[in-house]
Amino acid sequence: MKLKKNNYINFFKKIYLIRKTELEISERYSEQKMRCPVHLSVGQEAPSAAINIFLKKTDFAISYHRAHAHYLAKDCSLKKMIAEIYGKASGCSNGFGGSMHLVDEKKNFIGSTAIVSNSIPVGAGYAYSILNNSKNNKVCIYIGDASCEEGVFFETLNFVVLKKLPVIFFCENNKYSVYSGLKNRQPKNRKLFKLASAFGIKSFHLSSLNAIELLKKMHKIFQKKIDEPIFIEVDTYRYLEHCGPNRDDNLNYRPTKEIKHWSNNDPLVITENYLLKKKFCSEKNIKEIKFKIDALIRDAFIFAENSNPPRYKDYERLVLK
Amino acid sequence: MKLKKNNYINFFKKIYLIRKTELEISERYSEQKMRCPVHLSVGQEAPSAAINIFLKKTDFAISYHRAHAHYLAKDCSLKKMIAEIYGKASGCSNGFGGSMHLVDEKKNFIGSTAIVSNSIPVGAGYAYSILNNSKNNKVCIYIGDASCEEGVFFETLNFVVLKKLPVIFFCENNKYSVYSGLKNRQPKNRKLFKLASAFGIKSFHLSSLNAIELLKKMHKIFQKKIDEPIFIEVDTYRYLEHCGPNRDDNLNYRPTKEIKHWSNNDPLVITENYLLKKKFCSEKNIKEIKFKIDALIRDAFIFAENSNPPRYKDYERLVLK
Amino acid sequence: MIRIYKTSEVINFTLEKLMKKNKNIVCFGLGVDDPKSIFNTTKNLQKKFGEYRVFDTPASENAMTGIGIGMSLNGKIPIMVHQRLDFFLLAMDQLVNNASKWNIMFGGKNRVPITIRLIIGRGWGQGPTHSQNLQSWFAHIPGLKVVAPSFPSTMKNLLIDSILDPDPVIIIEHRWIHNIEEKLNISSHKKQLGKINLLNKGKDITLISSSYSTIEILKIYETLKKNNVSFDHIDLLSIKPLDIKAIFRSVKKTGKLLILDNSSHSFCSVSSEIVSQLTAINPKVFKKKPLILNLPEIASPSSFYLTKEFYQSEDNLLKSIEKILHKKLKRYLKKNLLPHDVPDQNFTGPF
Amino acid sequence: MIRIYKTSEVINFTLEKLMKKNKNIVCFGLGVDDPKSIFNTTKNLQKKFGEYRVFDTPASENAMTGIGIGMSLNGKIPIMVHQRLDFFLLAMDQLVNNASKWNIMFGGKNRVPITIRLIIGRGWGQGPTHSQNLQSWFAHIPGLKVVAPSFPSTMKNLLIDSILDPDPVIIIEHRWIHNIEEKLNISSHKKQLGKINLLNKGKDITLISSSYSTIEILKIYETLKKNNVSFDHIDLLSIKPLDIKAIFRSVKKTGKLLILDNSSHSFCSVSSEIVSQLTAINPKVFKKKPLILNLPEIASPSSFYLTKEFYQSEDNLLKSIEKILHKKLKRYLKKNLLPHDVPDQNFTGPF
Ligand SMILES: Cc1ncc(C[n+]2csc(CCOP(=O)(O)OP(=O)(O)O)c2C)c(N)n1
Ligand SMILES: Cc1ncc(C[n+]2csc(CCOP(=O)(O)OP(=O)(O)O)c2C)c(N)n1
Ligand SMILES: [Mg+2]
Ligand SMILES: [Mg+2]
Repeated sequence: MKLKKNNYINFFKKIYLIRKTELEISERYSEQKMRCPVHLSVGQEAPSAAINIFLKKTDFAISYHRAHAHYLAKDCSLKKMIAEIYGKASGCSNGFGGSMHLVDEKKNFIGSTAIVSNSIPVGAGYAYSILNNSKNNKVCIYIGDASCEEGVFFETLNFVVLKKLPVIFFCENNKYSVYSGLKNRQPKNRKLFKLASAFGIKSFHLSSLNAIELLKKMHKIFQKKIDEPIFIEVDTYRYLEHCGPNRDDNLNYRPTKEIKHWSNNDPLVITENYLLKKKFCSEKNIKEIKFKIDALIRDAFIFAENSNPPRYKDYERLVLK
Repeated sequence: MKLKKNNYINFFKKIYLIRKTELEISERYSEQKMRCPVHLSVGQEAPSAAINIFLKKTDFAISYHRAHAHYLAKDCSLKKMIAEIYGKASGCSNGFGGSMHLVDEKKNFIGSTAIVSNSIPVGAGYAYSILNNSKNNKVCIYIGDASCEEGVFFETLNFVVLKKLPVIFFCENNKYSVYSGLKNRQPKNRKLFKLASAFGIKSFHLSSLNAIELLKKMHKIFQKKIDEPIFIEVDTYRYLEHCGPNRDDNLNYRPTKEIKHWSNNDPLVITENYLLKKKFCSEKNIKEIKFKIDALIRDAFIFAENSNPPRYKDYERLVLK
Repeated sequence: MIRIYKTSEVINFTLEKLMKKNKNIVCFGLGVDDPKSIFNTTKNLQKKFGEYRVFDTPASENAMTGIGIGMSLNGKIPIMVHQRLDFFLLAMDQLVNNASKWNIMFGGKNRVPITIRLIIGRGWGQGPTHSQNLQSWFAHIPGLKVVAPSFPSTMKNLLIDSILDPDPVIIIEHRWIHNIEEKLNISSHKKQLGKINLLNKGKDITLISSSYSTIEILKIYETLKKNNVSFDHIDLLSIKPLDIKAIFRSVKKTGKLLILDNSSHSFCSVSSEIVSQLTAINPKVFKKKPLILNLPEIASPSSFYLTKEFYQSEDNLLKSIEKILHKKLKRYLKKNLLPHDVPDQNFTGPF
Repeated sequence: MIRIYKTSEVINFTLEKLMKKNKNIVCFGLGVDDPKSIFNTTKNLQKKFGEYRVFDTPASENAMTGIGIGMSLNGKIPIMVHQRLDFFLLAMDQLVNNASKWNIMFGGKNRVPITIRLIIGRGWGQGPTHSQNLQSWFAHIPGLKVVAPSFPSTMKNLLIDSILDPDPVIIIEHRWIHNIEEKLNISSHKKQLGKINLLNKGKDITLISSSYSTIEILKIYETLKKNNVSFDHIDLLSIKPLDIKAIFRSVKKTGKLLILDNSSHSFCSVSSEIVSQLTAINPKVFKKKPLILNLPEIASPSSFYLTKEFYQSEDNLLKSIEKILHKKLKRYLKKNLLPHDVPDQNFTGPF
């Protein structure tokens, strides 16, 4: 199977959807109606967009605090996500969870949690429950570079390999944990995919700056039938602050050169140009795509704003008896 | 520096001391005066005996539940260990800790604990406290093969490499965790030293069945100046049950062939024969050595039996005010 | 079948029965399939249900708890076991931040029906990290239930209740109840989660206990009865939910309360909680100062010579009752020929 | 120097002062050296004391706690910090099985003088795993001390006490006290570990609070005073050891007790412990039923619309007091122009 025109277009769509949703959140955050921590994925849309070109609808996903991209790339409900961030009853978790607790059962998005690495074994347990499933479904466990510092990650890795669970570890290495660069946390020359590999899991490293190359490399991984657990590390970069709506480059915890390096290779620009260059889309097509997605986002925010708040009574009903 | 005659003799002495002490505990256990779990090291004396030929007195050690050998190989107080197992006030931990909580400040034996892997970071913290010490002291952290399944081991490994702490991880791989063979716990072909190595720590694997070869290989490691953390995995085997004084081969959790394989290469027999063959010792010398050590052990048991029990009052004094 | 069963047997039979009925039940933990099969409680389960449903695990308590949670989100009903509660401290993040909250966190649609058996050690030098009963930790967390069986029959009922419960349940399983025997009908079931068991009825004093402490109180029954002390004896069974109404009824009747608590340490204990809740209902309920007997404010010692005083003795228990009742009690205690640090004559160490 | 300080400044100054005096003090935790320096509390420390004594760590809470313990066994005095208590659940094995027991386990010769700062989140969607106060867990463990400062001055005193204490101390540090201001002498020190602070003296009722709850009670002072309610207000400061004698003296005087507890959930809470201990001393001390106000028996929600009812309001606090006093109170509350989920007007999210 070769990459088709449609794959490229879908890839672009996903990136655009994530980018614009996140930017909309960013812009509207100061209205103080989204009253919860948000970890935006602006800049790092490509990895999850790419893998979701190849994951099946029936595959599962589970994620961490920076989950918007993972959620949207899996076609989960945009409306329910925005409503969740607004703390509304129509949110995917009824407003109980907020931005860090996204779920969409219909789309097989198991959930996302706010403690670094603690969704990892949950994903593995889910994979255990579908072991030997005829559909060959997998659980994609999203992790960050700091996830690979928590012991539970290694414990889970060992178990997943031991039991040959249908798991894809998908590590978005954006080189930072909050403001802490890798040098504070991991030895020089650490290669996460090699570390994983030493546990006996087949591992891949996609270090491409160029989103289209990333997609192609991802394609290569999924060309072969995957019948064992795998680990994929993707280099990526966030443009905004760790948590919140703003840029924070003024804080100088990241080298200007590094920031430039990544923003000069913006995945949205690159994919759009590629579609045009390859004539997969005309300028008009692109406009239409954007227009449709913009409308979806607008609708989602309207939906969220107009939704009812959760009632405390409904929350209290969940107290165990 | 070459291995000297004296090194070999000391090696033998350590092995003999450990073997005989453990067998004495085993024999007397049914008297029901040693009323605590004991994890004996019969069969796996050689690894700790070997490394302690090369560790300095000023180096530190910290261990886990099966600590007798590590303690004795570092010349810690035999009397206090036996008294501790007897629960007496003269025990190294005043009887408060029992067999699994050995300590000897004078000999730089930091302690041993009973929760798998939880002494590992404590050892690393100790190493942090002596970082850049002029004496180039190290902390030897003893671990078992199951230790390498707990997340905290990997977390510590990462930190030790990150900060280049003066740590020697010393892993005695006896292939079992209680009754569980490796196949229940780790993927096939797992090599612990390779796993460690992937974290960026210099790693060694000593797989020799022959105790003398083990000593020689250990010697080779310590020939070079060690100025970074290292990891040493040693294959070994326990003869008795996981916990307690008896053989338990009747339970059939270990293949008879495997048991034979190891007991046919008994470290005590091999080292004794080697000393004789190389004429490092005469039969008479050996007898004298044994006689002396036997006496020490006898004395230690007499000391323990005759010691006073701890007073509850003294224990209660430790309640925080 | 009605006959005499040991607690360990009852666990084994109950697990087998439920696993046969419901093939979503999965059972795992360090050593479930080994020759000792968790003090015989998981005997033959792997043989009967295969390696997928019954499996040994790596020493990775935290991940394994998360794995149990993950399974349960897709319809499995996991039963985890830890040979000592102390080992489970490694998994508090998974228990508290995930198991207890998953349902709430995601809007109330995802329950986690996991059952976790935690064995409490005692005696024979178990020492500081092999004998903690942290039941009040678990009871403190919203979203968790906690039970503490005492007998074969209550073990059977509570184990079934726990496994059938749609939310996480912690079973506090004292090592010293494994060999306790009782005649019972193995195929009966009575719901006891959330309920107390009134073992003896009387009017002078209310005695409350749970788990092995209940056995300890049984040992003074004869003395109490021969001294004409008329007492309510409440076996808690369910630490949380707690049947405070039933407890209040009893204390209201007797006005006097003694709680024997085998959890370590007095601060923020389940016993304190009981006294506090009773006081909040009505402080006048107490005609005498209530007394809590539990373990001292210090890590438990290993030495045989120290555990004797560390744990509560029958005599101390009686002295406390004398104090509350203001009455001397003649002792009718069975001569205990056993050393204080073993549960029965079959126990000769080391574990 | 006497001037107005914020709590966060006081922490920063105190750390600096002690670290200057004693070069064995080491300070570490995720983000101690980053641009936000733990809400400014560790500002400039790394610049001043170097990377060996002040360092950022990998996300490895369990190992880092053990590493702190290890250092402390060789003379270092570690100060660890966690931006949220919730993250520290990963380290319970090290805390309970090692830090709290090391001294006992090895015969009483090896103390572990570690200080652990745990920040409690609240508001702005902190949600279920960023706002737990598990103070009663720590208080339950023999070998641990627990303090909960409320003001700049008590923070200063308790931080010094904790660092100088030879045993492990947990500091419950509420996020909403960081910006509280108070005029104080930064170079003075008064020992407060083990002691309460009587903030107001009166005879009708005893109010007990700790940490940020103390601030919440301050907000109803005017209403109480204008209504001629004469009250003792006890700021606990030291959760463990607990100065139960001082508390008893107060309740004996007033006969009425209300505890405002910002820890989640009623079961096995510090408040229950206080009520239970008072009852054990003398149940007759209560002329009225004591009341405990704390957080509901459920994980905390993220939604703005739910946190309002989840946390105790001033009005609810007053209603409870009315109930105990059997008396209507006219409200003299400052109009709160702020949304309920932020500590002050400078807070605009997201953390
Ligand atoms: C156990 C735990 N420790 C610390 C935190 C605080 N924290 C929140 S996000 C984060 C950074 C995680 O970095 P990474 O995994 O690389 O993901 P990224 O934010 O870069 O996407 C940290 C440390 C936490 N939530 N949980
Ligand atoms: C955290 C924890 N889990 C389980 C146990 C029970 N346990 C005691 S010793 C042991 C086996 C450890 O095996 P290994 O590390 O290989 O050491 P060995 O006994 O073989 O020397 C286990 C699982 C424990 N003490 N701590
Ligand atoms: Mg990152
Ligand atoms: Mg082993």
